Amino acid sequence: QEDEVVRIGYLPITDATALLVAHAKGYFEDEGLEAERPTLIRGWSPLIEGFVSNKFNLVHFLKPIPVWMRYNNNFPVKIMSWAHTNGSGLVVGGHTDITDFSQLGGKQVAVPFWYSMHNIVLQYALRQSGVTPVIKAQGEPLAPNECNLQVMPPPEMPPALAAKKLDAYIVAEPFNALGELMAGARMLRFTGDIWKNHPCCVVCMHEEATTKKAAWTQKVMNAVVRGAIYASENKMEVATLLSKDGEGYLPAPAPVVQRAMTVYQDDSVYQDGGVIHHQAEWQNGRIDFQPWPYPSATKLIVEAMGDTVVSGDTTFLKDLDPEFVANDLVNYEFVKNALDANPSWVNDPSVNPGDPFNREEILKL
Amino acid sequence: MVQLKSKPENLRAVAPSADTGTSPVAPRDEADRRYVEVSGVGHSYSRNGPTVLRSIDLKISAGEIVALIGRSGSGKSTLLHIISGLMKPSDGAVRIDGQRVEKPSPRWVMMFQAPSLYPWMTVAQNAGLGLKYAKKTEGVDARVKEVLSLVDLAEFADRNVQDLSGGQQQRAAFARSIAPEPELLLLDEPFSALDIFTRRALQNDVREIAKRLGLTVVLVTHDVNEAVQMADRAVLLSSGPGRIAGDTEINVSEADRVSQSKKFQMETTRLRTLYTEIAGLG
Amino acid sequence: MVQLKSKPENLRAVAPSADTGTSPVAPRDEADRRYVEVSGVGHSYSRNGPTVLRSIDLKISAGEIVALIGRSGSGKSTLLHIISGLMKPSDGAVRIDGQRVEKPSPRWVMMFQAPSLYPWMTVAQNAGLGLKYAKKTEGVDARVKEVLSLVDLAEFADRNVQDLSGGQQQRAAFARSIAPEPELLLLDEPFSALDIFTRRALQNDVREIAKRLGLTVVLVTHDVNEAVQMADRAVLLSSGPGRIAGDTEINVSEADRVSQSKKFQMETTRLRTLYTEIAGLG
Amino acid sequence: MFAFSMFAPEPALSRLWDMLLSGEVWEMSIPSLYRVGLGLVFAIGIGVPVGIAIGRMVVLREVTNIPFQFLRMISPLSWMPIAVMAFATWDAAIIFLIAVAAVWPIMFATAAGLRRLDPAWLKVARNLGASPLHQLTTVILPAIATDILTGIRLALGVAWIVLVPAEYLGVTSGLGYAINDARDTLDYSRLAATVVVIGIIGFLLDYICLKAVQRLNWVRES
Amino acid sequence: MFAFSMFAPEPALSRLWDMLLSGEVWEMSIPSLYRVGLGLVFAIGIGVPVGIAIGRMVVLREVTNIPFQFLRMISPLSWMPIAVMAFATWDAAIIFLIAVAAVWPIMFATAAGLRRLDPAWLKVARNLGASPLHQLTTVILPAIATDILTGIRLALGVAWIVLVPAEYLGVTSGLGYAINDARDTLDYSRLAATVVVIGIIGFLLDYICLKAVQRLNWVRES
Ligand SMILES: Nc1ncnc2c1ncn2[C@@H]1O[C@H](COP(=O)(O)OP(=O)(O)OP(=O)(O)O)[C@@H](O)[C@H]1O
Ligand SMILES: Nc1ncnc2c1ncn2[C@@H]1O[C@H](COP(=O)(O)OP(=O)(O)OP(=O)(O)O)[C@@H](O)[C@H]1O
Ligand SMILES: [Mg+2]
Ligand SMILES: [Mg+2]
Repeated sequence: QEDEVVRIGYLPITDATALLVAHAKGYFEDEGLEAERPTLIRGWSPLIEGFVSNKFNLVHFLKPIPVWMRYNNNFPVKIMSWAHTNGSGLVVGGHTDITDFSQLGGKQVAVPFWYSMHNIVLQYALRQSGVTPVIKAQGEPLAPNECNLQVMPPPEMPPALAAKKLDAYIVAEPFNALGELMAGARMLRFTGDIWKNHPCCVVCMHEEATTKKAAWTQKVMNAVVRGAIYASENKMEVATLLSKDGEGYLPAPAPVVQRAMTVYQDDSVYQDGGVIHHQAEWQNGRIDFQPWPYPSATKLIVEAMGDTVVSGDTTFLKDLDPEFVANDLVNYEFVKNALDANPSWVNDPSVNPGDPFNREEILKL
Repeated sequence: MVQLKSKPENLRAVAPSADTGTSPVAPRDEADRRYVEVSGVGHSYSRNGPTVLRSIDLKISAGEIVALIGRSGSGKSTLLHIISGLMKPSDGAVRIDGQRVEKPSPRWVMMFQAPSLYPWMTVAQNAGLGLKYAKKTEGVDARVKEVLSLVDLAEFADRNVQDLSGGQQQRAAFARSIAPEPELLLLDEPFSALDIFTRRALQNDVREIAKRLGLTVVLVTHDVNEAVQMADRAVLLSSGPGRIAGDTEINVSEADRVSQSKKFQMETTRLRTLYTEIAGLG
Repeated sequence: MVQLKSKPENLRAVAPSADTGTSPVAPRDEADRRYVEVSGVGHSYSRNGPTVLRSIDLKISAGEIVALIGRSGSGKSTLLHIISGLMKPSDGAVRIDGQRVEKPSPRWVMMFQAPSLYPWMTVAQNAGLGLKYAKKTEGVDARVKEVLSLVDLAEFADRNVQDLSGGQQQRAAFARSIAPEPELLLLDEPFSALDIFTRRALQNDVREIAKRLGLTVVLVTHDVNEAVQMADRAVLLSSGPGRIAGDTEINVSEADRVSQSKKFQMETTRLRTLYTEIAGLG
Repeated sequence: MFAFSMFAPEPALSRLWDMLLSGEVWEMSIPSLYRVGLGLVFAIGIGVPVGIAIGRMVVLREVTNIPFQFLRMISPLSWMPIAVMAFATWDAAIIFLIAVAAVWPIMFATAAGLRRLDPAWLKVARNLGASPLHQLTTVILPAIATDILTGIRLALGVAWIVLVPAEYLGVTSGLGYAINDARDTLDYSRLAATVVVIGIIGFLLDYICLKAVQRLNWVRES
Repeated sequence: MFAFSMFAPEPALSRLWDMLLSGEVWEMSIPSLYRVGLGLVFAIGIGVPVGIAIGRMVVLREVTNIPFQFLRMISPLSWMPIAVMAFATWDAAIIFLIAVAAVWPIMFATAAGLRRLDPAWLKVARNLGASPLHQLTTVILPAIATDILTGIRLALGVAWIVLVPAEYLGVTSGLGYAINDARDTLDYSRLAATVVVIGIIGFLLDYICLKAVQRLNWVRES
């Protein structure tokens, strides 16, 4: 049982970078583990189903998904580390003249998943701008201060935006980059410019692995942490490596992935468009890789989920204590060991080298 | 056409007309004009296919009942289709009432060997179909009732045609054919599937109805008995490329047609002998 | 069963047996035992449906050809199905060669009114089917050739059955029926769709073949001519709930069966009179 | 297995009961029925006339065979981006996808029915003086009604297959949406309950077709 | 409009040409053909015997009608979670989804064919001493071969419909995968080229079926 093969499931988005780099660079083999080539899945639902049915033992999920799995569905999932930070954005259609969240009133906006950081950040920004997020059926009238949300598979978003069926969408890369390059979309704001160094995707494993296969799990986490650090230090190279023109983990071509991972504060369009507000102060990138799962962020997400409009039954959230979740859902042991073994992780711009394991959550429009 | 006496030796041997492809239509004498005129009709189903009919000349007077006798494959059905306008002949032409036949018309109605009733309709709906097509609105119900009574099916008017016996179906098809008051009735072996008693009764009925209404009838059959029972004249088709090989009157009084009389038997025997000879020749 | 002289007044009136539901099967005398014994057969298609057959008693000797005559709906086909074992009678029983019939067997083969050839097979494949089912491997080809020659279809062996004329199809079906060498042949109006010449030829052929091979034959027909042409004995079924209303020998010499002889005509007339009487009564 | 045991009959049925009581079942069913219904209306409106045309005209059948077979085989889901671009509303795009998938069984069943039509029936009608319109209404349509309905029954099955991925597209109502939503929220008892609702509605629609077949069917079963 | 003009024939065809030259067309087609083929094999293996059984036995037909119609109407895509759970490999799950969708047209066409079977044919066979196996092989199967093939043709269409969403699941090859991939990257010329490939393959498969129908068909067209 100790020599179980590492089976990774992932979605074709840059969120999976740490896992993919760990595989591409042979870090699992370095740890003496056997790893299958990661399996590409097209949607969160089949990824969850594949994880639950044990087809995968190492996956990345949007951060709120494991909250749901563990507390609504009682599935023993554990967050092992963060997969990356930042790395998402909200783009608006070229047909609109939206320059500010307050102008999203009366508009249609797509989110990739109800239980996503994207939805939380979007709704925070809307509320801050005096817009009420709602979920209404098509054709139902919208008040001028209401913004209608809908879930949409990311590949559908750029064509829908181009066809003017959407006014904006918020999603992970590379769909922002694709929208910008191929569907005439304009970047409104990066999520990492609203919530400083927010977590997006997290690395998850079965709880059983942490209790019954500790040694194996430690090796896996060592490899994942190394992957994250390598990605943090070599974004351009990693983008090429993951793209269709490299190892082909992602179907997107190299220029798209490169844009999604590197083009940020230096881009003149972003500067002129006033897209980036806080970079000078926060020092973050378009996407960053640091694995430590700050408990403060977990607590904030659990708190925010309570105020976030989603469809479905959310009653279980009412009894959920953020403090408890931060301790119960996340396993800190293995990632901590791995980070201690790889101290260069503190060099990521999103880490405070002075107090790398603690931080204060900052949300600011 | 000279009316012949009803003796075997009086069979008028019909000389095949010269096989010139299209037979020239001679200028017709008004006095000699008949109700149906088939002139020089020849047919083959495909361009280079075998000839099925060759040089058919046939004239039928109004009100006459003509039996068309011939073996299987001699082209009887083909000829009937051509007369009805459902099929165009390769050669020659058909005129009805002086008018060239180009397409089917409710004035000359053909009744196929199988009843071909519409199974999704009642008996009355089937019978009234020709009137519906003619966009008649008045008196339709009365006419349907009338023709159904004529074939003794009045009480079955609202039945689905599939709930009729074979004989009743044949009669319903006959009612459907005569409802639009056609002038000419083309019957293709209409009673072949019936047992002898039902058959005998229908043969009598149809002859009686046709005579009463003054209909012209062409009856295709391979049953000599049926021809004698029903027709005023018998036309015999030879096999091979079908040709008219004989044309003879049937001289049996109305009374004799019904019973198993001597006269009837004689006439049957005479016709069967003719038929056998021609079949042997054909 | 006493053989009666062939005169109308000699028709043995068959008293309907007491209608006691199930007719008790009397202890049978070995000497009186016949090849086919139908005893007290009655039938209705559904539990409370009308009775179709009532108290049929019929004995047939080996090698005998029996014509079963009756109007449409008199139950002829039903009786044949029961004898063949394809249908179970509501009452009574059938024994063939002393053995009670419970299911169909290749020893007694029925030929249906329609040829029902398998259109996805050649003539030879159709004809050899019974041998295939019997898992014969040797001599199959020879036997198929033999039966096809018998019905004059040897040269059509490799044709698809759909490319045959109606008469040829009937003959192929007949070949298929006799290929497994059955002892008893049950023919249900086998020639009804044929023209008179083809029909006459087949009637003679079948009688000749049956006599040559010593087959027992039951022939269902409503054509008196056909019965006289082919059968040794005629059994007449009355309509309504079918019952045996008459049973008479047909006394025509082999030579007379072929020609239009006086004797043949007399016999036909006699039988028709009987039939008409029964039909009138039925 | 954790959440997935919710597929078991007991939680699914109790969930279904809740959804029935809250009226949610109607809320989710009506938009889907509207989309499937309209998609089928278009499929019938195109499939039946074209089916009759290619059934009657051999030339047309041969000319159209290649493009039709070609189009038929393309998953409507690959049309999705085109549908999204081409139609003004999401509903229209979904209805288009359903119609594109459902038109083929209807067209083919209609054409097949026409080829089985007894030619004598048309001859009789022409003989009695029927105009082409008369032939259509009194002979062709009644004769092939059950074939058309068989096509519609198959099309119904195909329409439901397409509905689920089609309602991924920007709508927030309907059964397909409910399924996708339930999967997204790991709510498997709701998923199973929705599957049951789809099954029941599909069955009822099929039952209506079957009743119509029985009404219009003039073939006596032996 | 930006990338979406790539659906136009010109870029699509030139892209197709590239894909042909690079051999990519075969790489993507073969796995899908394998999955569709295996799915159809299962669908035929289940659909034909069950279709024969329900066509022959009225009782069975009536007993199974409700559950079968019910199952038929459920989009195979709602089975996805169950398929993912139940099958060890992704390929098996995909094949299951295809088979589940394709089995119904085959089953129904088989049953319908059997109901049209001339009862006299079976009587003749029994009369000549055919065992049940003989009746199956010499009468039933040849008689309904074209009906089964018609069902398979319809099933083929349905299988392709399901293939695209089914190849959402963890495989990295195949035409559905290529379509999803192209959609993920907004590479619409590639999408259009793949659609053309699917159309051609579907057409060829259908053509094979049609040839088989013509071979096995013993009905003379008028
Ligand atoms: N549609 C067709 N195509 C080609 N040949 C045909 C067609 N219909 C009939 N024939 C051929 O034309 C000839 C005449 O056929 P027709 O049906 O007119 O004969 P018939 O005298 O009516 O015979 P029967 O008494 O069997 O009905 C036959 O040899 C037949 O094979
Ligand atoms: N399957 C059936 N179900 C119910 N009744 C039937 C069935 N088959 C035949 N009958 C009825 O049984 C009676 C006898 O039918 P049968 O077919 O034996 O007559 P037949 O003498 O062969 O007539 P024909 O000369 O028309 O073939 C008829 O009244 C018929 O309506
Ligand atoms: Mg004819
Ligand atoms: Mg009968």
